[in-house]
Amino acid sequence: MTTFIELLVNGVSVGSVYALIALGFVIIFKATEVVNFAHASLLLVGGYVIAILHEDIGFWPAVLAGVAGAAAVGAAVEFLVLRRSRAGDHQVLAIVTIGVDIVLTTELTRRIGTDVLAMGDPWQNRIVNIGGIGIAQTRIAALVTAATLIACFLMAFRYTSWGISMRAAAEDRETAALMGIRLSRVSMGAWAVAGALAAVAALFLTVFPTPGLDRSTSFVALKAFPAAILGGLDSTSGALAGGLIIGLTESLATGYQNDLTFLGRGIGEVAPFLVMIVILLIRPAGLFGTRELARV
Amino acid sequence: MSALEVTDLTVRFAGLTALDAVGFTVRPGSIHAVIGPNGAGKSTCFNVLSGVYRATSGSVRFGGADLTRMPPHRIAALGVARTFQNIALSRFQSVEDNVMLGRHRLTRAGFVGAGLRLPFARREDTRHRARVRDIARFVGVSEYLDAPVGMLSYGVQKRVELARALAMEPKLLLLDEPVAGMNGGERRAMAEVIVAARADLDISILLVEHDMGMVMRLADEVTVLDFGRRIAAGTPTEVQRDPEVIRAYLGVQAADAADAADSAGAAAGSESETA
Amino acid sequence: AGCGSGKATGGSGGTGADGVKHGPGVTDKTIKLGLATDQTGAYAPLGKSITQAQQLHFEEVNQAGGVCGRTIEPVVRDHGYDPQKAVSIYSELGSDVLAIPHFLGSAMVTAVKQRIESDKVFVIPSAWSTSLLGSRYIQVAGNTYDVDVINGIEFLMAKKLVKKGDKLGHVYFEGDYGGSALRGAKFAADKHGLTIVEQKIKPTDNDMGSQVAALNSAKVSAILMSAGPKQSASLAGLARSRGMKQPILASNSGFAPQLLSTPAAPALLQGFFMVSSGAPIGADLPGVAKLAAAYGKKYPGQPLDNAVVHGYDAAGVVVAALKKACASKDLTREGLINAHRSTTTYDGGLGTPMDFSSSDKPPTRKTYILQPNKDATGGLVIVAPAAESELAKTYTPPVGSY
Amino acid sequence: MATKAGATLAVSGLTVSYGKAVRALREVSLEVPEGTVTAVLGANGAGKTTLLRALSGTLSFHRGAIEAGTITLGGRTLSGLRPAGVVAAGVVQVPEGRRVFGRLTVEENLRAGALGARGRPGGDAARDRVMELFPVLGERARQRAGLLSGGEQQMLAMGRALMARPSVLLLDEPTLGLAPLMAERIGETVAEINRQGTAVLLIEQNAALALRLATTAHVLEVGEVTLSGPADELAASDEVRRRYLGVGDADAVEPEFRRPPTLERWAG
Amino acid sequence: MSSRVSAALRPRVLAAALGLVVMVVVPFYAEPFLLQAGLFAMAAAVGAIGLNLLTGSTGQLSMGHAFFLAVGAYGYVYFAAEPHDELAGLGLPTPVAVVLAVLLAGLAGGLFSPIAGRLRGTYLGIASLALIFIGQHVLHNAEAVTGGANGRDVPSLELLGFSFADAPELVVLQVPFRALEKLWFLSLIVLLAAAWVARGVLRGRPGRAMATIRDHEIAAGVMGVPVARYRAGVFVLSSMYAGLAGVLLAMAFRRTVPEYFGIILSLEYLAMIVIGGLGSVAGAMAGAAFVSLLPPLFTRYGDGLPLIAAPGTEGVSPAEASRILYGAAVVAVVLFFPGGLLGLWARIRALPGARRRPHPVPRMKAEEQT
Ligand SMILES: Nc1ncnc2c1ncn2[C@@H]1O[C@H](COP(=O)(O)OP(=O)(O)OP(=O)(O)O)[C@@H](O)[C@H]1O
Ligand SMILES: Nc1ncnc2c1ncn2[C@@H]1O[C@H](COP(=O)(O)OP(=O)(O)OP(=O)(O)O)[C@@H](O)[C@H]1O
Ligand SMILES: [Mg+2]
Ligand SMILES: [Mg+2]
Repeated sequence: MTTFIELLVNGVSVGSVYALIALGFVIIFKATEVVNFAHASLLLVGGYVIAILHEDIGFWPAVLAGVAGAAAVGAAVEFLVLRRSRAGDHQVLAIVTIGVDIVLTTELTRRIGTDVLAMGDPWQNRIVNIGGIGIAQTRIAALVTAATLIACFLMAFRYTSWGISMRAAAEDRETAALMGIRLSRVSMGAWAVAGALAAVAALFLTVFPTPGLDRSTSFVALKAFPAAILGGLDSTSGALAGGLIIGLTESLATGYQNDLTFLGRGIGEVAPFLVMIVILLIRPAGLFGTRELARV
Repeated sequence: MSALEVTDLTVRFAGLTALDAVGFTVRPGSIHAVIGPNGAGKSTCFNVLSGVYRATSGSVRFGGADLTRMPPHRIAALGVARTFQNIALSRFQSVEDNVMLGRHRLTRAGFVGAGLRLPFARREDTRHRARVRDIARFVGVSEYLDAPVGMLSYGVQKRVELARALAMEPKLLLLDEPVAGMNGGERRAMAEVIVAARADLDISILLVEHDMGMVMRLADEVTVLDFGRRIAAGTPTEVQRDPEVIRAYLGVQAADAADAADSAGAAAGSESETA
Repeated sequence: AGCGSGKATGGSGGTGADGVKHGPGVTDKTIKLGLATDQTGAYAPLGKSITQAQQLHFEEVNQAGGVCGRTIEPVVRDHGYDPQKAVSIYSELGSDVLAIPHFLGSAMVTAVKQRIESDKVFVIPSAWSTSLLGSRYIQVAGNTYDVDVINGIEFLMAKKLVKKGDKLGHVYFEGDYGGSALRGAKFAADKHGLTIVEQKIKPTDNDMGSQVAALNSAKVSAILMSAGPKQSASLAGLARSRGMKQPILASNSGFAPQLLSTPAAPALLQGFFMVSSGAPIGADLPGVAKLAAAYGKKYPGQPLDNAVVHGYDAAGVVVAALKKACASKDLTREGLINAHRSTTTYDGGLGTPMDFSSSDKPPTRKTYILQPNKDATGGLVIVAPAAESELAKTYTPPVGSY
Repeated sequence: MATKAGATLAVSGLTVSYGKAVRALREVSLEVPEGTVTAVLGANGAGKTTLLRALSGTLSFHRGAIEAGTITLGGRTLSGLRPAGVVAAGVVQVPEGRRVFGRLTVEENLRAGALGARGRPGGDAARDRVMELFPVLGERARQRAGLLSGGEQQMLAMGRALMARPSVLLLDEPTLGLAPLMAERIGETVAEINRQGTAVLLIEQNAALALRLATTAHVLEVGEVTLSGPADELAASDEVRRRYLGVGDADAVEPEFRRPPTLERWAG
Repeated sequence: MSSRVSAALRPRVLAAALGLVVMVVVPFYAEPFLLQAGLFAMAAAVGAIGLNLLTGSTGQLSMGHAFFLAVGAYGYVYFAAEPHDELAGLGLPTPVAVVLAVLLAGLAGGLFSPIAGRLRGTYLGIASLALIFIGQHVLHNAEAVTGGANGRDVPSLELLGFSFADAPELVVLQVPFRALEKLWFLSLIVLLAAAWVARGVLRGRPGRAMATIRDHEIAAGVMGVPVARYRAGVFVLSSMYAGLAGVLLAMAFRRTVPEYFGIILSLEYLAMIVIGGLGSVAGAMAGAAFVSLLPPLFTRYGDGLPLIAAPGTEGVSPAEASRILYGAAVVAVVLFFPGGLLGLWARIRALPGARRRPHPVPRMKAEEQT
């Protein structure tokens, strides 16, 4: 039983990091309907800036710098690349982001080289004991951050003009332009925000219990795909739910893999995707996603 | 020839009854108009008839078949074709290909036949393309056959929709605002096409249209909906004088105008013209 | 139309002015060697160290007059850990070079195994899984992972850290690295009446939380770790911070010196061991010390890790074979492999001597037990010298599988 | 002549083409003086929508471009501005075919309409006005716009534009798909906002309505202005009556509108 | 044929004929490296044509294409290989194995079609990502069939007594024909056949139905297209193309390894069809060539690239530079040639003098104007 609770807690703690990454995807998707394959490289940017600056300027300023840096790179990607694309098609733009990702990741991994960069965070490897179950302080911070950010964005998308501009622009660029929405500004804003979120996610991805940022850090971004889609690609609260579900599934399937050997070893990696498929079969637009309209 | 019988049709969406026990019959070979204010449930009715929506209750019968629970393609296979209020064409395909889609149910070439270009598939293609060209000429879009639909103006696209529906060689044709976006002259031309289609092809037509002039001119019978309920039915002249219809739908001016146009007797006045 | 094609005549060999027979990759002046490495993919850190160490080695050989009066010309190609690129690269190297002293990734080598055999190219994979055994042309330069793990478990038993009837946790990567290691662990467990609690992971798993929880509740008395450095760090960090004191024994690739400058360092300094058939770069051997100095000079600021020793040693194995083949005036591919396979005692001065006569066995069964240390060059010190356990002697590694 | 009006929307010598192949407008010149309603009539494909796209700066979404000519508002050049710039100048368009944001709620669509008017006063009043005009929008405020009926969507498109409190309103067939009563209502609305000082460029296939509302009208044929003049004069002309009002002698209709060729029944 | 039509066809026919001549001559001159890369490119082209049918023409995004490639590759090996040691195999004649492998891939596609029929767009794309992970799991765990992480040797094809292996060596015009050269011609023929069939499908009745499903699903249904059945059918067809590509790839590799069939591969296929130009067969082929040839060419001739620092210094290594250039090339092609590489071709053809025929711009997403 304790194992179970322990795995649950662990799942929630990993899931909160997935949720943060997924939120970045969701923001870009909501604002531009583009699946952003370059999110992984934005993560690296944010993490890298924090890692190289924290010794000189201290942790919190470094985090700010990382967030600003990744936001700037995100905005630059929009300005230099996506804006110039004359193909308005979302799938085409998604492929552009693959190209961007290759360029950015190669350059960053070149800079990171063989290093494992520490983040210099204040939480270190402290464990908080809750009812006999240990949970890393970093993960509590991640959960709180994810929940806060997600609540903020939920509000922002619903109630601010910024949110409405983004959603309108995502749906129909031409008509949005007719409403006086500055498309370029909106999508640049979204990319900047996604960059900032990536930096935050990178931070929590690379602190304890992971040793630090290295060239393979970006691979984890892939796990946020099922999280984002399962919650509903256009739903911020879905990102949280999706992240937690993926984290939990993975944790439980891994923890109990010795009881699940009939499925083959290493089912922990596959289980989240199976859960995703099951959920999508029941709700084709994810748990909280908006269903596609069908009326003529 | 078979009649379309709609009985007690009810469609509910969350918190909204779009159709409330509506019933009417389209006699074989007739033109039956459904009119009513915006949001009255006309398109919803079409959506049920063509299988896009599922009725909450009630039934739709066409000939011997019960359409109520059929998926769209099965209904199409029975010879029910429709156009859409909001253009629903394939923007990046040519007009010819769009109209050819209407031939889908009449042709058979599948992945193998088309992929290997089997003789039967090629013969079929040639034959049906010829027919599509005839239909395009009939509707008046033959000059655009090669152009991608997205490049055409709104009015022309509406006509392509009609061509596509006719290409299905339907027994029953559902037209949802076929002349929206056309001017007086163009409307009249469209009306001619519709009348000719009925005469030449011997089909029944169910028509939704806000242009009372059109309705007066074309319809044999009219059903009037308001808030999902049938508020009137009868010949065009009858419903046009119905005070309830005037209140809910026509307004006094329009009623007068249509009246005037009607009593003028000519094939005129497809516009609500005021002095 | 093809008459003028260069292909019509290419590929065959001849005899040089000095009476040395030669084939692909060799001219009167040069010997081309291929380095199929990873510079942009997941294993770039490993690939970089090995490539640079080998380049250093060849430079030294060339400065000393080359081999057989010829200079060695390394051809470096990056496959980015992508099998398709590896095959393309091999298609180039396979027809152009004499041998491939560095072919990173067992999956990559496996992908071209058939061709290596039909082309008769001498290949040293930079991987140590048993699936690479069994080919005359492929030489695993060191101990395979399974034998390392057996020796490691023997060490733990000898140190009384594990006793009969205990449970051993084993966290391992999917694939032949983890598979080989697991096989060794199972063999040892069988002999000692231990139970293995398996946890299979993927290289993308960075958080060992659920593994630690599962192993903790299974009450294992030691944890074997056949994964990457990050996974080791995460596992050690989590285990130690929740008070688990069990020893952790990592395979050859389960540690990197860079970890010692991260917050994971304290955890890695407690009860963490690593098994390796090669000497660590900080070892107190003259050859290794010389290498460390030379490497540090040529590549200042680059990490000095064990891969440097591996790479340099593998280059040495090929150079030794070249010299031997030269002596018998046969620098063809067949001549080279014959020379290599007739070497029963090779000692590059970097640790353990090796016997290359059998392609079905690893050339050595000795394993160093190392431990992280902040002050040592390369971050590792030897806690037990290279030795072959009794148990390892009775073990026959699987050939060509794991 | 352009000096008198403070904010006349003036188009001169406008030539527009899509890609290199299709020239949709040729040397079109017309004016929408401040505070007037100007109607543009024309057959399908004449270039009416293209004209509005040129004005609102959205040609590029259709791979179209202005080849020659200028567009000015009160002397200020509009051509070359991005759509947002045009909106900021007070020129707002109701696009053809409604184009409501289907995934946004009705309420949010209206708010999207107001985005271009940030900084201009009178937002609440505009909203009240829209709700009063189209009560159904208030009833459906929280419903997703894509689920509205065609006519309701048209009302929303109109309401959305009114939220921007434009000084020049470009309408592309505002009564499309509207029931007669509602079409009348739109007509009244156009007249009323015009009285309040908004200039309107009206494209409307309901030519009777258009000519009744407009002071000046232009007829566009195959990309060229062929007829211009006071609306009532045009309404009286035979040509316009026949072609755009659809009244007159049935036999005298244009050749292209002649009775369609017979279509044989399909033999199978 | 009217002169107008033949004028329109001329540049196209000319280009095709020229391309064919080049493709036939290449094996007589090219070194093994280029041949190998070419084999991969041709196999990829077959797979890309298949994905394009699904994603480009029907609007069904799939990120699981690599899975079906794996089914084809491993299926072929399993059907053709003689069982030995712990590895199972059926030892069927190799041509039969090819056919069965393609059918098997189609079956796998059919099994996924309940999901493919329910989900749309990005949702389907990411859901199909699950296939990759499931595939990897199976490839690593079903060792008796797949050989686990080690993979398996691929039996070489033998067609009517003619072997596509290195030995026996065949000499054509004094050029020794080994496996690479033989497979080159095999792949070329298979590719041309695959392209021809796909074109037929796209231009015929199924193609129109597919395009309408992409552009307006409801309209497609109302026009009599059984939408769900069609989507499943296209999924199966596309999987069969992937299976065929997998077989060709397996033959080009001569050994199957699970690492290859990962998510990167799926993304590469998506990149191919977008770079080439969505919805067209020739585009898929152009994109496949671009994506599979550029990286090896950059790697091979990378030393001459700009930006490069000497080894051992802190600059950009040739390998890194080639990767960056590749990424940039992907971006550049998509940015500057909106219709893909094929759009470029169309633009060249649209230069003054050529017949005006508007080029359809393919799109994947349904225009939501309803
Ligand atoms: N899928 C749906 N979900 C919710 N409400 C719907 C849906 N479809 C239609 N409605 C509502 O049902 C009512 C009837 O719509 P319908 O489209 O049938 O009207 P209509 O008579 O065609 O009107 P119009 O003349 O404006 O086209 C409308 O109020 C509409 O908002
Ligand atoms: N995106 C486009 N690409 C190419 N040609 C186009 C495009 N849009 C419109 N056209 C062409 O430009 C001409 C003018 O079209 P436009 O849409 O402006 O006509 P319209 O007067 O608005 O017609 P309608 O009354 O039918 O809406 C037509 O010939 C049309 O085919
Ligand atoms: Mg309607
Ligand atoms: Mg128009």
